[in-house]
Amino acid sequence: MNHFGPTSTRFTRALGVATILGLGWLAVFGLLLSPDDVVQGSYARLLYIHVPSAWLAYLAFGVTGLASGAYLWPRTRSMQWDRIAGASAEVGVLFMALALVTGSLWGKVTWGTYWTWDSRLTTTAFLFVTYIGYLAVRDLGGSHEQRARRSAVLALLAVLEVPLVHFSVSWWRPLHQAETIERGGLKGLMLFSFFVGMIAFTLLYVWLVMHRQRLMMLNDMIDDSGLDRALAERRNEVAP
Amino acid sequence: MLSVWAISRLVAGKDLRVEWRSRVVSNQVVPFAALMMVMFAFALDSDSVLKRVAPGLVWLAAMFSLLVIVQRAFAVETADGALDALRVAGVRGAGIFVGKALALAAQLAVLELILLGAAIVLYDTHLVGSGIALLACTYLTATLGLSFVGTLYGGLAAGAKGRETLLPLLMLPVAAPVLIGATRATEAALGTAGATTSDGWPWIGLLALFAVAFGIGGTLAFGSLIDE
Amino acid sequence: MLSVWAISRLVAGKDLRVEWRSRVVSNQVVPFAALMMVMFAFALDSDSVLKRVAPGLVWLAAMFSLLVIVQRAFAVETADGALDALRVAGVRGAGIFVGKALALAAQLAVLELILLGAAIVLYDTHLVGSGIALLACTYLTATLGLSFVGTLYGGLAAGAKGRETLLPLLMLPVAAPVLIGATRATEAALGTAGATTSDGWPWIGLLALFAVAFGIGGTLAFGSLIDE
Amino acid sequence: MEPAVELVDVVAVLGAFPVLAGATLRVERSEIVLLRGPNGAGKTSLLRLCAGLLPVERGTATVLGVDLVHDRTAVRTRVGLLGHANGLYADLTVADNVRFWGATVGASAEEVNAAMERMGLADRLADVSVGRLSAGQRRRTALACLIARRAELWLLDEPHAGLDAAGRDELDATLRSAAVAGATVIVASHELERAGSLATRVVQVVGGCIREAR
Amino acid sequence: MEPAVELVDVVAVLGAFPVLAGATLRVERSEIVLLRGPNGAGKTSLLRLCAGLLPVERGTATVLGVDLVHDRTAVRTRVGLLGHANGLYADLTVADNVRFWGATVGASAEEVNAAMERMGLADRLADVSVGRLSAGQRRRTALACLIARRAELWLLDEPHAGLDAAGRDELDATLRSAAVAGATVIVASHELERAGSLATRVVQVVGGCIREAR
Ligand code: HEM
Ligand SMILES: Nc1ncnc2c1ncn2[C@@H]1O[C@H](COP(=O)(O)OP(=O)(O)OP(=O)(O)O)[C@@H](O)[C@H]1O
Ligand SMILES: Nc1ncnc2c1ncn2[C@@H]1O[C@H](COP(=O)(O)OP(=O)(O)OP(=O)(O)O)[C@@H](O)[C@H]1O
Ligand SMILES: [Mg+2]
Ligand SMILES: [Mg+2]
Repeated sequence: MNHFGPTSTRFTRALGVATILGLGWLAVFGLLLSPDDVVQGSYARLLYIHVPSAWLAYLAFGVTGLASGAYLWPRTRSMQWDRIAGASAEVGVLFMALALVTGSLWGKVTWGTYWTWDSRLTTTAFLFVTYIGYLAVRDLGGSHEQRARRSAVLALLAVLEVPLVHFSVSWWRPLHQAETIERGGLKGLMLFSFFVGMIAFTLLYVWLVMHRQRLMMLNDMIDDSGLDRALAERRNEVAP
Repeated sequence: MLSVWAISRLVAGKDLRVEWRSRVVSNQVVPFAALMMVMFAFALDSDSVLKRVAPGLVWLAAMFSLLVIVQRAFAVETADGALDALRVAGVRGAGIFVGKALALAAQLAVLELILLGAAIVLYDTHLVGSGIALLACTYLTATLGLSFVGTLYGGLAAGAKGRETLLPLLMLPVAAPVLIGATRATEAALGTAGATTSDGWPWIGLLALFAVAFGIGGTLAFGSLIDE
Repeated sequence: MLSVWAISRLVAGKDLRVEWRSRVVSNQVVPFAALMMVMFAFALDSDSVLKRVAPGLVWLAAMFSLLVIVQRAFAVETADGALDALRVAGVRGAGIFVGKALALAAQLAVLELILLGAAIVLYDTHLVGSGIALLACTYLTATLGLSFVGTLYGGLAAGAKGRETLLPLLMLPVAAPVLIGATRATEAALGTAGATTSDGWPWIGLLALFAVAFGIGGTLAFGSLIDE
Repeated sequence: MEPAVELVDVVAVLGAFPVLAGATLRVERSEIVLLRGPNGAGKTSLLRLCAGLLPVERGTATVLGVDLVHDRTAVRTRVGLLGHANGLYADLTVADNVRFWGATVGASAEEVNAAMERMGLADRLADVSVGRLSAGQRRRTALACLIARRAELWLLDEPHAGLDAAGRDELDATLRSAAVAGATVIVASHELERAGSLATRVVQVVGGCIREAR
Repeated sequence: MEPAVELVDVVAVLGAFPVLAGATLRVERSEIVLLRGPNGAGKTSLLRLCAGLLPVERGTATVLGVDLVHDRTAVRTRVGLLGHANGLYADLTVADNVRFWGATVGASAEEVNAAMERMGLADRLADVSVGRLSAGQRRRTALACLIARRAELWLLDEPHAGLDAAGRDELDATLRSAAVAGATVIVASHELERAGSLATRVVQVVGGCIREAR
């Protein structure tokens, strides 16, 4: 028996199909159609996953920040914002992990090491841990409002780290690629494949966040309906 | 109702008085920090390396000491429900935040002075004349930044289960920019590895920005962080 | 009256159950330790240096994590007077010591495994075949040694004022030999800076000696340490 | 004049557990109300809710004219709560503690002294650290801090526990005179004889709900 | 048979403060003794001394035939102490706690269950973490742990505080039946009516010394 309905709607189903198509499209372009890089050969194809996942992580954390701001702003306060913030942060952590993993693999084949203490890499690691901390705080327990308020404040502070990561390459010990793409370093089919990757990952992001956010809503509803049952039970406690 | 500033003074005074009576920071944290410097020297075990990384070690030691001091500062509040009592007393979050951060900054300032002194002696680093102003600015902005961050996350972790371990998890990644900035600026001030004073000033900007952001953020948000 | 061994099992079981229920070490200390590795790398900021000092950093991080875990392990005992209750219950000091040390060792062992793994990946160190036995022995003896020291001083600091700060002060200098020994042995196992496996075994002797000394010393003395 | 406390069907939760399950209570100014009920009934939770520490999940709650659903913080300067914990700083002396808590509401030195006098802490104990006091002496200190706060609504959670005979009498007299002076007092207690004779009204709390008794 | 407790001119200090200043007391087996006296008189200190937690500075003290001056630890398995603190692990459930404290003296599963049953903790609360209990429910858990320990000498520091009416009656019945079964009970309490009717003898503690009353 399902009181709450599925987490999908017609729209998210369509979105899901589009995401899958986009990822397939990316595989075709990324793996088959785009040319080898002059320097890195076939390894450069990691770019089509690595960069979109990093940028989508930024976007996700940005959305978390915005939604948290919307929650804290009295006029727009709603638990919906809190759930969007939480869902987006979860997906962001996922994408950040993907960027770290693909980056490490890429590093192994180009720099000859999985990890190095370059500024971009290190700040990325900090960002990753910061949002793990954010998720830990969401998990602390307490009422829904309490969770929302605490984590919203935290998210607004944490999002300040995103520019730090982005600009860190120009600050010190740069080994990692500087702004290649913004400066038009990609050409032709490579650029196009990159765009396909961005679109596919964006669709994936939206799709995941919508589902996760609705799942959270259902969880909150279960908590609330659990409350009704618990209330009935509690009222039946008797005086000795 | 008292003004935020009056409350801050009250809370800061109380915290410093607790330290004055119990001497925990002066008798235990300072030796701990000094010890940590020695331990680093042990783990690294090479004079030339040490000299190069001395500024980093000073700030690393300061940050770990901060962790311990923050833990202590909030253990005092939660041991017997005083934080709850402060909330009931209508003491506003902003006042608690500023007060505790100021008391923390005062204690941290003394500690860092000792650490910097120790580094200059132990690791045989030299202070160039022109670097003094830079060093002083670093010291000021980094101390304030660390105190604000420490107080903010200390308050958040104070009520939580397993707070001894939650605090470092939350605090360290956020305080990392301070660590970087302060280290780079100190290197510039001391002329480590050929850095010059002018390399240091941009970092002061970052440190100041950080202190201001967390100072304002904390003042505004602390009340809702410690409230259930 | 129960045997010391039965009591130890009881206490260790209880401590592990507390961890199982609260998940503090797994959810918070492990990320903290991983983070610390990153921070060190940061403060040092040079690949060649890092690679050379990676073994030292692993053990330094293990030691700071130990500090946090010990703090937590005894916070659980003192929060509501359980340590007093244990004493009244006639639970002998030896049993408490062995039990808590075993639980600590179990948690530390998991943590160190993660740290070593992280070091091998992060700092790009390589494990040579012949070094594995050496590394395993280091791991075993160092973990036991650290757990015994941690439990001993944790118990000593547990009742004291400002225990958050007293513990590091007491523990770090005593644990320093473990830090050195484990670092040197690990360097030998990993072949850092041209060290060979045979360089490592004498250090294992030191570590084993340390573990045995503190194991026996703690078992005998713990009762009188925690007694007022 | 509006009532001091007006709760209608209040639900409050801790974790997922409904500590209050639809409590309805109205307390007029100058009343002394005794909350009684079995362990775990929700007395402490009710007091914490009135002090603005526990959020209202459902229902409406007004304390001293402040709507707790919208702003839990506004009421706080005007209530005083003595919980199960004392809220004292163990490293500070008795006098330091009372002075600090008095200062949070701007109490004068005389008021602080009078509060300490009242709980018998003015002479020998004033300069002793709270960490060196016996359980009852700590409770007395906490009460002195409460008295120094001159609240309009006094919320006391088992205030007699730990106090000796003289302290109990002193406490009762203090509460009575506070009520006469216009303050409202709500006391949760298991010592029914003593607290019952103090109270002007007894309220029974069971299973997170309120049943009027007597 | 030797007395359960025999103190002669006992002096004990905390820091530099003489918490006991020459206490002389003799308690026979199967007695239920009430310690009363003002706050800070030394009741808690006396109980802790009998449990072997506080060293004897001067005088002689024998508890259950064990000389405390020479060996404070030998007596400990045979006494049970309920202090101001409960000695519970907040992360463990009620059942875990009672089981653990029972196990320290080798209590069987039935004894543990019986103890929980006795304090009304057997059903709903057994699997709740102690951290989520109300103050009185914690006190009940601590009492269940004490009961599971089957001590020869029961030392209770304000055991009634925090318990509801039913819990108090249950506690009194438990103490009476323990005394009938040969155990000795010493209770420090400020609730003179209740504890007085429970006790077979009342002892007044003042200024760290003992004056027999009644
Ligand atoms: C663990 C290792 C790595 C991590 C954590 C990492 C992280 C990141 C992040 C966070 C970004 C987004 C930058 C921004 O725009 O702000 C990024 C972009 C990028 N990464 Fe990596 N990366 C790693 C390894 C690599 C490697 C080995 C390469 C190739 C040699 C690489 C090439 C790139 C490129 C080309 C971009 C796009 C730069 C731009 O145009 O902005 N990354 N990486
Ligand atoms: N750690 C300490 N250092 C110094 N003096 C202390 C310490 N703990 C308690 N005292 C003093 O010892 C005396 C006796 O304390 P004790 O706790 O035994 O009193 P009590 O009779 O139990 O009082 P109560 O009824 O308040 O519980 C008190 O005057 C107290 O001030
Ligand atoms: N943190 C918590 N999480 C979940 N439930 C809790 C928590 N704290 C208390 N409870 C539950 O809430 C209920 C009410 O607790 P409360 O402390 O208000 O009771 P009380 O009437 O004051 O009891 P007592 O007389 O024992 O002090 C209890 O059943 C308790 O188990
Ligand atoms: Mg209560
Ligand atoms: Mg007492």
